[in-house]
Amino acid sequence: MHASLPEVDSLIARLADAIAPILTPATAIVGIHTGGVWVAERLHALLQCALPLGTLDISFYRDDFSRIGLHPQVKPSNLPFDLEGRAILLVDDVLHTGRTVRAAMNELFDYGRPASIRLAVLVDRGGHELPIRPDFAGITLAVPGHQNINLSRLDDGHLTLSLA
Amino acid sequence: MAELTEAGCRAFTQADAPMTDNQVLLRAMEYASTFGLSLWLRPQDVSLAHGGVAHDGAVASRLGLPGIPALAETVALATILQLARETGARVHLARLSTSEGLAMVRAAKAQGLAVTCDVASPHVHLSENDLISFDSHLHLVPPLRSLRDRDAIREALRDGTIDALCSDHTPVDEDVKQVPFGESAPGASGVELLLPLTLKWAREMDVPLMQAIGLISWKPAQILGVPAGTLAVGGWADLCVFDEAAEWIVGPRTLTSQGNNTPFLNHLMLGRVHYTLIDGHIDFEAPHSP
Amino acid sequence: MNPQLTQDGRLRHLLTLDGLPRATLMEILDTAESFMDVGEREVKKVPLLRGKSIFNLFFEPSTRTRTTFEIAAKRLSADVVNLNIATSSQTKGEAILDTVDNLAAMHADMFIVRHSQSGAAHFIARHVAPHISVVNAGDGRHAHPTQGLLDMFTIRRFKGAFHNLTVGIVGDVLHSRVARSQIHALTTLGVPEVRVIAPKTLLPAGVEQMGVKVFHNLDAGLAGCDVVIMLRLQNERMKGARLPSAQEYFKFFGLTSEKLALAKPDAIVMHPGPMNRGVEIDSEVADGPQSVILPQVTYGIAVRMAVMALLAGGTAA
Amino acid sequence: MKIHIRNGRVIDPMSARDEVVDVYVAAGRIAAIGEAPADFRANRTLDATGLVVCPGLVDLSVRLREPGFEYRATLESEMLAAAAGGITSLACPPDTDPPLDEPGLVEMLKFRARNLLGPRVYPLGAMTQKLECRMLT
Repeated sequence: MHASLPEVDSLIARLADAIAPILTPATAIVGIHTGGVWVAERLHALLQCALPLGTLDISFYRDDFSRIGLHPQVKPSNLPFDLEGRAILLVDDVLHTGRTVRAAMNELFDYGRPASIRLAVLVDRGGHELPIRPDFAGITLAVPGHQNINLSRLDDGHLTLSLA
Repeated sequence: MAELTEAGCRAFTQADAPMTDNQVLLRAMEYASTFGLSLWLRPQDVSLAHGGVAHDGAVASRLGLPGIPALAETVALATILQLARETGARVHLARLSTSEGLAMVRAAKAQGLAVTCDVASPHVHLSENDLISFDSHLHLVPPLRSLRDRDAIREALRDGTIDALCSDHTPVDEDVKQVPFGESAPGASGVELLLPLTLKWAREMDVPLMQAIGLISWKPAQILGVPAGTLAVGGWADLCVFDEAAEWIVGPRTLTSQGNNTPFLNHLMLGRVHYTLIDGHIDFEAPHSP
Repeated sequence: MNPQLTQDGRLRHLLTLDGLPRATLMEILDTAESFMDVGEREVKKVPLLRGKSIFNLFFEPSTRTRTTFEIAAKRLSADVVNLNIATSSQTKGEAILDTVDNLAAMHADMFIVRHSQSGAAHFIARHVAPHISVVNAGDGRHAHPTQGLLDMFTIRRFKGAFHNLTVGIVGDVLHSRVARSQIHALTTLGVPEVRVIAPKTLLPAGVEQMGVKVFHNLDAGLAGCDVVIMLRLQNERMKGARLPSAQEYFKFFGLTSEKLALAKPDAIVMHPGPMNRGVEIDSEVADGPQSVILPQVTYGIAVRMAVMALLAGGTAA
Repeated sequence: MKIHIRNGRVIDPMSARDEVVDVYVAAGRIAAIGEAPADFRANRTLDATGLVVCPGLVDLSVRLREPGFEYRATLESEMLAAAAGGITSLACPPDTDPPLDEPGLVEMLKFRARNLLGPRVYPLGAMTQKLECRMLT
């Protein structure tokens, strides 16, 4: 049914258009490693944000840590701005169960107390397990539970979605 | 000593208690030789061995275990041999462990000194290398030494420098072994392993069965000065009937001793006793015997 | 078989650095790197070990080491219980194993063990239930693996790599578990020249077999060193006829600015602490520009967090 | 008690004997090796086919833990263990509690051992009183 998945660039452009009205110069964009950072980088450029891009690695906050252990390549989180009282736009590639977003919000609060967090995702694939919904979604798809939808980046920087 | 001899003592020894005073040792030799008695001495210089729990070599260094140098044996041995020469005392050297010590005994025997010596059966097979897991069952007296020492023991058994093999059986409760290596009580249970460990050495060294059995029968009987260890018509009916090929695994269920403290726990042994006759009576009969 | 690794090569206990593969050491150092920034956050905490119980079992007192483990465990959100057994049940004759069994019954997930006997951590590790990990926080003269790792972390931070270094370890190697752990780590990580520099009375038998070069002269030993590690000299060593006096030791083996000048100009100076100023190291050097002794302490927390995180991961209680 | 040990490989190092032959035991002594003595009627015949028949073993150091360490092992169990190991004579070191430094202690141990199954027990005497290396015994 998803024989041809939508083209990523147009999804990101659509997202940027939706986000633009709520953006202020004090809003910080934060991408979640790894795919969320790729999407956030594009949005950051398209929306010409004043603040530098933030990145989060949520490995230390995963709720399945005691089952699967530590991810072998944890990247340090990088939030080059003060979080206190700030509006945050959190960006991820695919929203599925909501657990990654939950972990990311926990981590954000360990750096400070933001005024607000909004969530933007490239794809909302359904299958939510937590009361977490995107404020902005590039596309909403009903992907069966046994399937995975993945964002990958080619050597030339081109982003593509695939179903497995 | 003379009174104890009348009560039935065959020889005199400090066992593993320290020999702290060479003057006392000299007097003991003089006194023993007055009555023609034997002294069994385990050579270990108390100050050089002080505080040690393992052979002072590369393995103990790596594991951080306080060491007992080979010198503790050879320095004490030199003293004992010299005192024995001077006093003419009959000396049996117990539980030798070092290559150098065996060389000294070999030389002393060649010079005509009437000394005998033994080693304990675990030292024929194990070395400091086995300590790597800190298993307190390997905490023995004297300590397990280097592979070179172990190989010298195996050779000295073959060439006759070593007169007898013994078990140095020391059964202890598990709770004195269930502590870190350095705090554990030394010693291993061994009466039931003496025969299979001797057979193992003989197989590995290609030594005839007859020579191997000699090391645990008539030769120790001579050191002890008893008419045992041989099969002569009219002599004591003390016999051992064993299957040299029987396989068994060392463990609490296969050992009769209350001491399960052996470094050979779970090892496969070849050779098992079927019957032991003492004074013409079957004192032991294995459940699996025909 | 290495009792520290699971069948699929994951860290099961941390007892010694002897025999751990290079990849495992690098994994710990890399993980520690990612924990470095946690200490700089407003909430110096990540929820990784939430709900886990970590027991500091100190059969030999050491406030310093115990505190760094405690901070590391708390930054991982674990519950930490400190037991100074040297002054409690052990003196009443309660066996180690009884203590361990009792704590295991209280649903411990990890034991941090310090003991005066070499091999004590191995002994405890052999007896714990499969879900419990043991970290050796120093056993006798044998090993102090987290100290060895934090020293490697420090060296990597200041020197970048290991393959081109000359490292000199100066002092009481004989009694030092720290030195043993450092030697194993340095040789495993590919340091081409590890030196031990000490009088013969402070070197263990056959120390060369651990892959080090032996020096009995400080000047010769320091020449060309990139890293100089000073070991603590315990006062009681003066009583055992190993050294005539602290003054004489300092004169021949103490690190002063003049001696340090013999090493490479950019050499760093390390010390596992606590220091005996004026015995093994001059204050001028300890507080000088080449000293990295305080960073060592800071890094110790990230390294211990890494070890605990790697041990606890994948061992569902 | 007359025992016939049949068809074993008899090895006696002292007399350099190594042959498959029968052994006859009577009244605590070896009655014959090879041909049965006249009128020998065995109470018990042991089939030693494929087995080695050798002198009982002599062990120069066996701690029986008596007196003093009975909680570690009892004389009875360790005597039996020695017999299970083929040992028929053993020397027992004096590092007991108290050490074997008085005739009474030695006699007591010998008496206790005599009444149990197991090897002949030969106590070694302490060279010095209490093994303290000060006063001779």
